[in-house]
Amino acid sequence: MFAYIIRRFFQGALVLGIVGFIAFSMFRFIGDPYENILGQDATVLDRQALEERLGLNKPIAIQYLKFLGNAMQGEFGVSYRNGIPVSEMIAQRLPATIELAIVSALFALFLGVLLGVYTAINRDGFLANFIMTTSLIGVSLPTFLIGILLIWVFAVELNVLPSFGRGETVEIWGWKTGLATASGLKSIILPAITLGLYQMTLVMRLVRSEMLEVLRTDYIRFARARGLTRRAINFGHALKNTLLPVITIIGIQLGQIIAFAIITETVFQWPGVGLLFINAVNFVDVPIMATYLLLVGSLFVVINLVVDLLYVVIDPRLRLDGTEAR
Amino acid sequence: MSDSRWLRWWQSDVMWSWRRSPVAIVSTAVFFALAFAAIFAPLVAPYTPFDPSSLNLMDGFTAPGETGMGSGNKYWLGTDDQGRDIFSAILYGMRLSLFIGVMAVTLAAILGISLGLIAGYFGGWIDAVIMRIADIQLTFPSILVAMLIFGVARGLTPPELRDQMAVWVLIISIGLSDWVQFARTVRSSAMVESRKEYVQAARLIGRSPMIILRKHLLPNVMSPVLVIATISLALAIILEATLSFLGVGAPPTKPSLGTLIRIGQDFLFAGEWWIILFPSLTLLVLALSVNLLGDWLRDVLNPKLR
Amino acid sequence: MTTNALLEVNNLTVEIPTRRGTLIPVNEVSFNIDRGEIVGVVGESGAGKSITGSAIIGLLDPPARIAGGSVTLQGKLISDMNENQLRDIRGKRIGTVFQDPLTSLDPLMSIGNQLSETAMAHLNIGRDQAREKALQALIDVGIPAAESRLDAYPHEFSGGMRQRVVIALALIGDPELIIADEPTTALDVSVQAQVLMLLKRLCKERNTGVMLITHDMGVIAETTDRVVVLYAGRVAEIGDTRQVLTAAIHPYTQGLVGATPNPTNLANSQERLNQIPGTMPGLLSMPAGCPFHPRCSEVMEVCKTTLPTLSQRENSTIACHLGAEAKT
Amino acid sequence: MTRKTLSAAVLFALAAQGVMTAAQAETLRWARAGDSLTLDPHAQNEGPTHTLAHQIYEPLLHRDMSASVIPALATEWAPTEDPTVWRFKLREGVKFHNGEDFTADDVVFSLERAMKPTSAMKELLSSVASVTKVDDFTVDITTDGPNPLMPSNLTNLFIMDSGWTTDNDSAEPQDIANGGDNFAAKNTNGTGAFQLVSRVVDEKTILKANDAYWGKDEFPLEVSEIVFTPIQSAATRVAALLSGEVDFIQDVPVQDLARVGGTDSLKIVNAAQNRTIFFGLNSGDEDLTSDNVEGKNPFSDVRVRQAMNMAINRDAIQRVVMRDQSSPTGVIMPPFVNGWTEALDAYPAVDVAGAKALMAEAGYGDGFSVVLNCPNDRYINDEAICQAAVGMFAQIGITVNLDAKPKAQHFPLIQNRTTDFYMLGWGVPTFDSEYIFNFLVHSTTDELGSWNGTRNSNPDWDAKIVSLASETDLDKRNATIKAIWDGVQAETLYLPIHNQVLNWGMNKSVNFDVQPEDQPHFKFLTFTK
Repeated sequence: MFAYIIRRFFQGALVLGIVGFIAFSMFRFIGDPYENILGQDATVLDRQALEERLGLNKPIAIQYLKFLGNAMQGEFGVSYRNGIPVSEMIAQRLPATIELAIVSALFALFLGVLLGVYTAINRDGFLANFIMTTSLIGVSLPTFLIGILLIWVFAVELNVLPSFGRGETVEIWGWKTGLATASGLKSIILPAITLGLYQMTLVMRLVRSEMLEVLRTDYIRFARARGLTRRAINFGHALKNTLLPVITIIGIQLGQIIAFAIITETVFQWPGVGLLFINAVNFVDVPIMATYLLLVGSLFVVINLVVDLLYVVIDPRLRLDGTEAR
Repeated sequence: MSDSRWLRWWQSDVMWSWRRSPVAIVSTAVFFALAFAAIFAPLVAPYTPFDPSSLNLMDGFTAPGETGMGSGNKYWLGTDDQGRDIFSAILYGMRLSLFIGVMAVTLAAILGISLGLIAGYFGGWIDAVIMRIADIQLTFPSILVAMLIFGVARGLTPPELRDQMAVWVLIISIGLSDWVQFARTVRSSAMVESRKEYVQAARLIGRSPMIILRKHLLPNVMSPVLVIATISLALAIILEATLSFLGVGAPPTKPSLGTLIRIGQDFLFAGEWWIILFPSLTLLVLALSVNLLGDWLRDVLNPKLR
Repeated sequence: MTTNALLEVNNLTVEIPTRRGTLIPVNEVSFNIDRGEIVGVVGESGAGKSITGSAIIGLLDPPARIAGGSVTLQGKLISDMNENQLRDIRGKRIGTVFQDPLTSLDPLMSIGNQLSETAMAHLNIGRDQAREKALQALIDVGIPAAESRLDAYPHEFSGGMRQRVVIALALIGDPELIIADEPTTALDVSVQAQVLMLLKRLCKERNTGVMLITHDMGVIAETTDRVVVLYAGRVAEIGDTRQVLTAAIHPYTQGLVGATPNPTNLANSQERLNQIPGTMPGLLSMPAGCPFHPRCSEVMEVCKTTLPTLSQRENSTIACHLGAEAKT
Repeated sequence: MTRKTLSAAVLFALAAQGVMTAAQAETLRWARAGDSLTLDPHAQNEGPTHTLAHQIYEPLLHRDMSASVIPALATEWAPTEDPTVWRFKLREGVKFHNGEDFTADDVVFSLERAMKPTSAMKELLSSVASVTKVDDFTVDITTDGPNPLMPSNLTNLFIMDSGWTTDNDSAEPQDIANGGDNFAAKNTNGTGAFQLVSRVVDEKTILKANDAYWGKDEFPLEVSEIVFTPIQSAATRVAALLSGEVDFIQDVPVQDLARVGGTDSLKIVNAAQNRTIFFGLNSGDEDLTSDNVEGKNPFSDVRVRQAMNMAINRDAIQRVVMRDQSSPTGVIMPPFVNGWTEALDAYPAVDVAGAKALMAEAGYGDGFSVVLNCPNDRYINDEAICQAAVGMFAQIGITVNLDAKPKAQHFPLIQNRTTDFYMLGWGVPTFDSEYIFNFLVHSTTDELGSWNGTRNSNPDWDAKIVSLASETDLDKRNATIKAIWDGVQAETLYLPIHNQVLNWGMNKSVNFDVQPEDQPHFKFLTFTK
């Protein structure tokens, strides 16, 4: 087991290294930061001097190795945009994104599983069909439009929920949270729905179809034949078996949630790393971009690993030979 | 198609189930109506929204059903900020969105099916390598992939080709982020299939793997592929719209549905609701009809679920 | 027919509406089972054996439904019960054993929990007692080191052991009747006999009636007291096992017996096994008259036009013109 | 988080719920698209950064809400008999936020700091030879040559406390380019009307009124607290104003002006901005890379440039794209700038037939195609203007392929001279034509012409432009300026479009004028009670 974790870890690190290099070589094509740093008054000489100082005239591979070397020591450089160390900026922004991602994922998971189970059990019911059809509307519109429509309805027209930001935050054990205050909780509602809606639909439909398959299995028939209550069958047996594939999807979707947070955070001015990344792209703030991609990449690797381990926890069949399972 | 084949097709299980499902009939009708209008946009559309010289700026922001101030033309669904007829722009935009979607899904399907078949048939280290790449691809979110590819392509293509470039970059980046689903499904089907006696027999008599893959394995994986392709098509159209919000979509001189919506959202609070409403509705109806078709197909082609 | 039978199945008919027409996989089937009696239900695949079993405990998969007839358990009509009422029948009064022990058990729940949840569902006992009961059930079906196996998961058992667990699950509510649907088909030949003997022993000990569904005349011969032969959804013959095996009247039963290397059929053992020619008709292409007539070696004109009715003959009840004609 | 920010946050939350309380009337919740990049006042030469700095720090003199130069930390200034020396009398009795007295030493220290290599403000002081203290409240600035415009270069040069800055190891400006970080980038100690309470970059900055401010009686100073939130998305920013979550926003999209202005509790205030939008064309090269004409450069023919100038329907752009929030112009210079005349500002009438004739005359009767590079996140409706222009050029046979992208990718094209046809906007912080000539008209050298993407080189103009820096006779100087402009206009060096109009959206209770440089000074703001 331990060897398995180690092996996955190194695979992950290798992947990260490659992804990082590809990303890094792409940065040179998305513009250069000189105008942003120097302002419109700069002369040609100023620009050359800056290029030299930033090392942007060196080959990509050299720049990348330098970045990696520093990154190994926890040194991610300093933002071109405002001179603040990247690690500090990311650390400051990460809690906001993590809170948003987790709340969105929980929203997607709970509502998705709930509706999925409901629509599976009442397969041909009117309400179930209605839910199935309307849920498709949520995935037939792009995220940014949903966000803007929510702002329009709930902030501008109804004036009941905030249109931007995290609201009031407090620091609990060094973690700046918006989940402990009323305004913070109010602020997270619209962004979390915007971000989680797609995943909610996905989870719901997946749960439904998996559940329908599970409900047709012999062991569910056998459970019925044993005279178990509907409740025990649906939740004790069917749901647990249904969730197995759902966990994989959730793992992948958590990655998607973090990536799509870029859009949600832009729409709602949510002060997380996604917004930081978009700003960095606009400013060609290479250290921030590189660190963000590295961070997101590591998150994906960790999530993947956690999902694999979770599989082993839930599925007893994998416990003995977990290393061979996947 | 001869009469008997036509009849057999009409009486097949799939078509029987289609005739019995009002949802399937309506969504097919809507989808084909939209696709038809899109394909024949140059014939259907009253104006030529992609030709900048035909636009009259003074017609800008004409409300639905009004006549433009500059040209005196009547615009049933109004015009956008450039005086572009929304109705025509939607037709042309949908044409572009569908093209991008279909091409991206085709790319994803070709890539996914080939790699999935190879992985499933040969197994061993080839399988391991392909599936590991798939894992990596799966964890890397599509919008980041698209942003990076777009950035590079932008730097590499000559400026006069950028308009076309945007479309192909979208196709490639959406296609690249979507092949894994195909590969995974095809692989598992191929694994099951390749263990069956007839494939083993074909192997034993020394038929080349290419022929076995194409003749024996491919036909057996087509129905799940069809389901995935349908759902991916809706996904690709939506993804294209999302990317246009991040500025990596189709250019505003030749807007896709997504770009139209991105432009339109600027005017949502201004009261020029038609610029965002009609393209959004079209996108919604298009994606919804494709999604509903996909749903129905999955129910029909997945015998386990019936 | 005895009126104080444990289970009475009367003219049971099951319909499946499909786009090509309504299928009738079970057509006016009648038989009964007494306490402690093991009744075999035999026939080729598609004869309607399993569907009959499912219909009795109300587990037909939609769109299949009971279209006619009745099922009574100890004089109480159960075929029109709703799902809630059936829940008190299933597991508690009628236990079930399915064909494949591999898929019958929830892979994610320990067998101890599966046993005790079933016990708790029917016996009005607490968790600890249920666990006791589960342990006892495992011991009863002969699982070695039962105590240590309570927390094991299905995949940790061999096929034979798993089917023992399934039998334990079927018996834990102390039912009056067990419906065993091909309980040994999926097992190795070497353990088939053990499992059958176990089932037989336990039922005899507890005076439990058994409906044993199988296509294997060997199993019938070894285990059952009486046998019901189904063909194309209809009863072809009902009789004492010994009677049927040694002196089958219905040509189909004869064919079945003849096709089986059977220890009780030693008289024929020196001969070549007889295959019944042809296959059972599809449910949509049911021939007129006796459904067996296209394959029947002794087909007569009347067979092609008139459906034979069940009639008592010697120790059997059969549906065949042959015997009837012979009589007149 | 300190208790102060916590209570501020509570206040903010209350405010967000739209509860009107007396105390809250003095809090101003302010939003704009971008955040200040650093609190170090010399580390960035950039609008939003200066805006925040202006509330906390003060220059010797600054531009008020109507952009006229008024005294700040200097009370009087004048050139001495030596034309290369300017003398500044300093305000007495001014204290920094930490209680230190403001003296001539701070001025010398701050200006010298702003001239250090890591400073982003050094260009504005490039002509300064030395800064010397005469007495505690008098400072002399000596320039290389006579510099008649010295005062207007000083309006964004903030004065820091020499003691506080040196004690906190911030004597060198924050070296942003090299990833430098210093105390002054995160902490402040100015003389301004507001002082910093808390700040989270890109999230929220809270300022409170400086009770010891020297100008307490001179300025209204009604705002007791400022809560500044950058909101990037235009729609969200407008939504925040519409829903009453903020009181004041800069950068109101033109299409939302009507909605904001039509809302009962809100109003729009506007004024002409110090920024001209125009197209630049590569007229200097032998051949263009992005056109379809082999071996020739169509832009090198002045008739083509004139034809294009005549094809642009500036009124339509103003009316439809800008919703009247622009003033069309025929010169790349806003009206505030020294050298501007109505004659220069006049723009040609749209004349498609005449333009086509000119094109034919130049030998391009069948037209040609070319790529137009355009930013999409820099100027007001930049991309829409370019799109509209594409249609207008199409009418005279020029097929324009539009390539719009974010400013970070657009500006390098101009600076690396890899675009033949581009949009650019130019503001003139010194309010003098020389600034425009230096960057946009002088041929590209190491020091000058860094934004001149036309590749045009005119030795005559270059000589005249260089002479402006040291010409002390204002009449003569103005004559030279006029001569240069006449040349630029005759050549149609650029295709001007319009001057931008600034729009600020605010709560009706707020009385505030728009500042032409987009620099609100909140000490001028009053509330209607």
